[in-house]
Amino acid sequence: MSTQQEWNTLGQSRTRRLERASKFAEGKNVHPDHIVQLLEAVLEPGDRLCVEGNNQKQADFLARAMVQTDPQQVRDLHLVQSVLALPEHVDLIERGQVSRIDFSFAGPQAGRLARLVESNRITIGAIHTYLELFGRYFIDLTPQVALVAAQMADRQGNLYTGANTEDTPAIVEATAFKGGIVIAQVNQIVDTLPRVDIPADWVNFVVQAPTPHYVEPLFTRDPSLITETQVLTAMIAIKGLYAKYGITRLNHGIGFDTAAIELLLPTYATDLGLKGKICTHWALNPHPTLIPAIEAGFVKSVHSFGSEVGMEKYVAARPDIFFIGADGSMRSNRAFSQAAGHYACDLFIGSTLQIDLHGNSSTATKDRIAGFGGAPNMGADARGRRHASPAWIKAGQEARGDTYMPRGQKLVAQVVETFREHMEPAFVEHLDAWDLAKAAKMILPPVMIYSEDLTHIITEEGICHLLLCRSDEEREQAIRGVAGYTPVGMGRDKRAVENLRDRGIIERPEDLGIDTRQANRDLLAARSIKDLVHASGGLYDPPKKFRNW
Amino acid sequence: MERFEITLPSLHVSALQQSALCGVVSSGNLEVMIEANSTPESCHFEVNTSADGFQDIWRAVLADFSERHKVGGLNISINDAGATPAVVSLRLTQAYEESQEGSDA
Amino acid sequence: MSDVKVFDQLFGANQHTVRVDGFFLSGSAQVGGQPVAVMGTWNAAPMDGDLALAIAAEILRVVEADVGQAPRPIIFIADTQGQALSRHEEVLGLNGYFAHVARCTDLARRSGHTIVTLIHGEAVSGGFLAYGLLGDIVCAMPGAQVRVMDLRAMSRVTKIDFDRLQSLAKESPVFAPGADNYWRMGGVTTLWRDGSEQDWPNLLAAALTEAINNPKTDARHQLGKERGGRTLAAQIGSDISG
Amino acid sequence: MHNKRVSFFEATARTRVSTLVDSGSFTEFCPPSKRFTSPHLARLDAPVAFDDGVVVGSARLDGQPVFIVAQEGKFNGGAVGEVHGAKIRGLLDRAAVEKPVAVLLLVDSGGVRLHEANAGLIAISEIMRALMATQAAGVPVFALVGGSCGAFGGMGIVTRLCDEVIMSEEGRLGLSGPEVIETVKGVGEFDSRDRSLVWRVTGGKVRRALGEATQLVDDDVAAFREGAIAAMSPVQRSANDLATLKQQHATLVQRREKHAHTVDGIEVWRQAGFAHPEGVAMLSASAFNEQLNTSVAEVKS
Repeated sequence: MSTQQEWNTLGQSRTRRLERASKFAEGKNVHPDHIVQLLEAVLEPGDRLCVEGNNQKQADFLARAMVQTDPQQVRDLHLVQSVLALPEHVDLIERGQVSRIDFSFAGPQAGRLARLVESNRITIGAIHTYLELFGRYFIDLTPQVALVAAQMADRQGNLYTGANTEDTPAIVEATAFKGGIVIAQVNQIVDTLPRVDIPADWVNFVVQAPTPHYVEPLFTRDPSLITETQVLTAMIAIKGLYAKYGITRLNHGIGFDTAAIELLLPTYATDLGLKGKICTHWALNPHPTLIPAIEAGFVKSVHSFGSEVGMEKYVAARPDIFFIGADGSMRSNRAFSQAAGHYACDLFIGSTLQIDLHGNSSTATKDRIAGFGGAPNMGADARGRRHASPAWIKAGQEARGDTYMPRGQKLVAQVVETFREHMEPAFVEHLDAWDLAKAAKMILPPVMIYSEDLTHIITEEGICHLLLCRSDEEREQAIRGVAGYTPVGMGRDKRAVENLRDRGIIERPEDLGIDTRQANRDLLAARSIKDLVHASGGLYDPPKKFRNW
Repeated sequence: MERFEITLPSLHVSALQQSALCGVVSSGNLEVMIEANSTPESCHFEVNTSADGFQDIWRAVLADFSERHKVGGLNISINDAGATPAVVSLRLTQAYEESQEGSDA
Repeated sequence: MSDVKVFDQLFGANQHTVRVDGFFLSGSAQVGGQPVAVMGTWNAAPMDGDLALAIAAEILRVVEADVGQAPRPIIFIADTQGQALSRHEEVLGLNGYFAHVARCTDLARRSGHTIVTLIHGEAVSGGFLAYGLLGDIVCAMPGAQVRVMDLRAMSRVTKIDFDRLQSLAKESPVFAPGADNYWRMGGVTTLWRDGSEQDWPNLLAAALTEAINNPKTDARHQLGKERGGRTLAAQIGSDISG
Repeated sequence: MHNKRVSFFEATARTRVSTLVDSGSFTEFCPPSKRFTSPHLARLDAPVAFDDGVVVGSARLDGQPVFIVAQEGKFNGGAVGEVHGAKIRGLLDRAAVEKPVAVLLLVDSGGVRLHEANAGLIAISEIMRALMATQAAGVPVFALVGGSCGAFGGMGIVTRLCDEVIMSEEGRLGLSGPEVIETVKGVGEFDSRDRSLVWRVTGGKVRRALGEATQLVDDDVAAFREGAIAAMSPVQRSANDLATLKQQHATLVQRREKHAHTVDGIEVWRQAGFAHPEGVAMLSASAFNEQLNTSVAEVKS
């Protein structure tokens, strides 16, 4: 043996970095004024860096510190993080400090990112789902440095992430156990934490940020903005989907369409005698619009990806429903809740911007690289699922017929109004995702939910049971048959559509016994944010921008 | 703004109890006014819309409505501020129902 | 024209006691040999609660002083850029202060005081509504600007193209700034032409006589109809009130 | 079954009218079938409404004859144009002659309609004169404010001319909208996106605590109805005479002294005697009224 194999280069790298950083810290404690120097000391060119940012909690102070680092020194970084949410994330690219990114969602920065890609200033490795990206943290995209956010730290460096635990455990575990450096910004340093969410020996540095980290109230939907059409589609969903399959375990996407369903549970669904029979177990953030259903006793359990601003006190006061620690506050966990949504739920229902004639749906629009988040995991059949439930088995039988090997199927539904604002049709022959893929040189068009996974489409015109279709032609006519007055809808073969209706593959509101005149906002269990506050017994404390009192 | 009139055949309305006005002219919404006219076998529509270029869709929506309801003998006037067909259909139905009810309903 | 000169020109030098105090002015004078009370705003005043109270106090003072004797006519001088814009004024309910001025004006009218408004400089929305626009007769002096909002801002708020607004403003008096537009719509009774300075005392005396002789009812919609600037208001009003 | 509350905030002007007055008693003047739409909006290529955004007519309230005006806040922000304004003015003129027990003014307006700004400004001035003439004829006018546009601009002034102002906490009353102040004076003066602040500055609870609103009711048309009925019960209304106006003047002077630096409703509530002014925004209307009455009683004693 000529050379001795070195088995701990990662550990040595970490030691090297910690030594360089030590002069900017007192033990683990970093003064906010020294954070930029510390980052410069820790980071090396070519590092994979995760600046914790998902669609809710943001390590915003550390992101601001990053854009103050010297671009000559801190460069050639590879960003690996859930969401490009803050302007600083994209500033890093513009400053030439980041050359490659792997992420899952870029909502607020989607336009800027698209321009940078088109001008060849950044290479996108891939756009993932959350679970995919977390998975790759443990395979080939492990961060060398992770900048995370927590509510509090104690003197030893234990972290309390509380209700907004979100991505932190996944990021820190991957980084800390593979020779990386974990730096946490905290709102407060205390002697004793309410509980330990991240143990101190996984954390290298703690800095108390001058201002509390930002949390976006992303899942708050003001009931006053729910339209009559959304009430109608919610009625169709409850009667034509939830009741039909007896769906008890589910996940809802973000949107007014699904908020309307949540607000119809204590009223419409209760009148239909569905309490206890549907919507009992959820993988869902603490949606304020779920409060009335919880209070009505509809809901038995909710596990959350993250928290929601203003819901902390309410959630803590309902420990039978939410996942609450011994300290009395919730713990969320995006990775676990995503896994739960994928494997343990029978239904995903959400909204989209475009659906094509095959049933592929996408939220991609030209000039914006928005990505996916978690919906593709929620909205995909779980091929690895091995436990049965009535809804899953029924869907499987409908989709596959009587096959030799019995198998179930995840129910995946999209609910859309046939036209969006400004008369943009939701049904198209050609998804904008194709054009975006071409412009952004992506290998795959960014499709949120693939045709083969989609089982139902609900519009104001009715519901189509795609899983009952037996040919591509039938499927296309079923989609056209609920596409209303869009060009796709007007292009329907009327006889074929009537035939599908006779066979129950398309159901109109009247076929379901729904009186469209009943579809008005009076049916909502809460019609304003204030109603939600009252429903919560004053425990829900909505963010200022949602208040009108 | 675009303005057009359409007359469509429809079965004679059973009885017009009262003229009716439904909806409000606000973004994405419309108002529908129903009055009696003197042509029992057809319905006359007058549409004022802020969204130009959607006459074909309007025709399709109104044709379906005239087929589904007995609206012969009615004038239906519409002021639209860019409502989607879903909202238009809903509002037409509401106005129709209201015109069929007694004034105290 | 400086403060004093305007009032000298209107009422005759040394024949009046009108004094300007910041944005507020008041005093007494003679018009056509008849004593009048003069009050109002100056220097394109942003009208806040204090200024509103100053005008209201002056109106009440005059009304009280004339109890039991011939009520003096009141000459309102209007020069205001509109209401003061601040959170403080809003919390305190500036609209209520303006309403109070309006109520005092109405009391004066009902107590027999004839009211003539002279617009000097600017007359803009809220500040003008509170008192000036309530005169029995409203005269726009040369150079007077009357408006709710200038066209640029209007274009921004309504999202209507500025050029379009500008060209439509040539055909219609209904939205664009201008004393003549208000004249055509009946909001301004009389326009005093440029170069009429020497004639101001006579114009004012004539306005006062007209105001005294006119019935004390609001005839602005009739005036707007006669002048062709506002034709529907009269028709609809009478359609309802008979 | 479910709550049958009709939210005043959400309801259209027509629904407010039909649910507020005695069932079936409403007769509309100048109804939409007359098609008095705004030619000025049409000329600017803006959508028009058959009633130009305001419903006027006569009705019965608790059996008594009333006149009623309801502005439609969802149409052009309830803004006053030529036709809209003339309908209100005409109704007030008629009220001065026919003398109903009261006129109800359901204000929901940002003020002057910019598309016809000059017509709107003059119309509001005419409404002000007509309103005071109606009051002088012995007919009280009540303002009901609880719509999405509140009562601003000239309609904010008109509202404060009324004998009673009945508000919900959702209702807003002021002169300049927060957006205007922010645009001109900057976000530091007034952050219009801070909705909570907007309501602390202009909302029903501040107006009630200052005594500008005479009643604070729930966001429920039935509650507004009860409020209007209560306001109709015969009381000795002070005439707008010299003594009354001098007294009101003194009150307004006092308010400016007492609130020389106030920029937030919290200070108003503190001075009104609320033990926890920061929590006032979250109080229900009934709890608010109870605490207000208690504190007023304490202040007086």
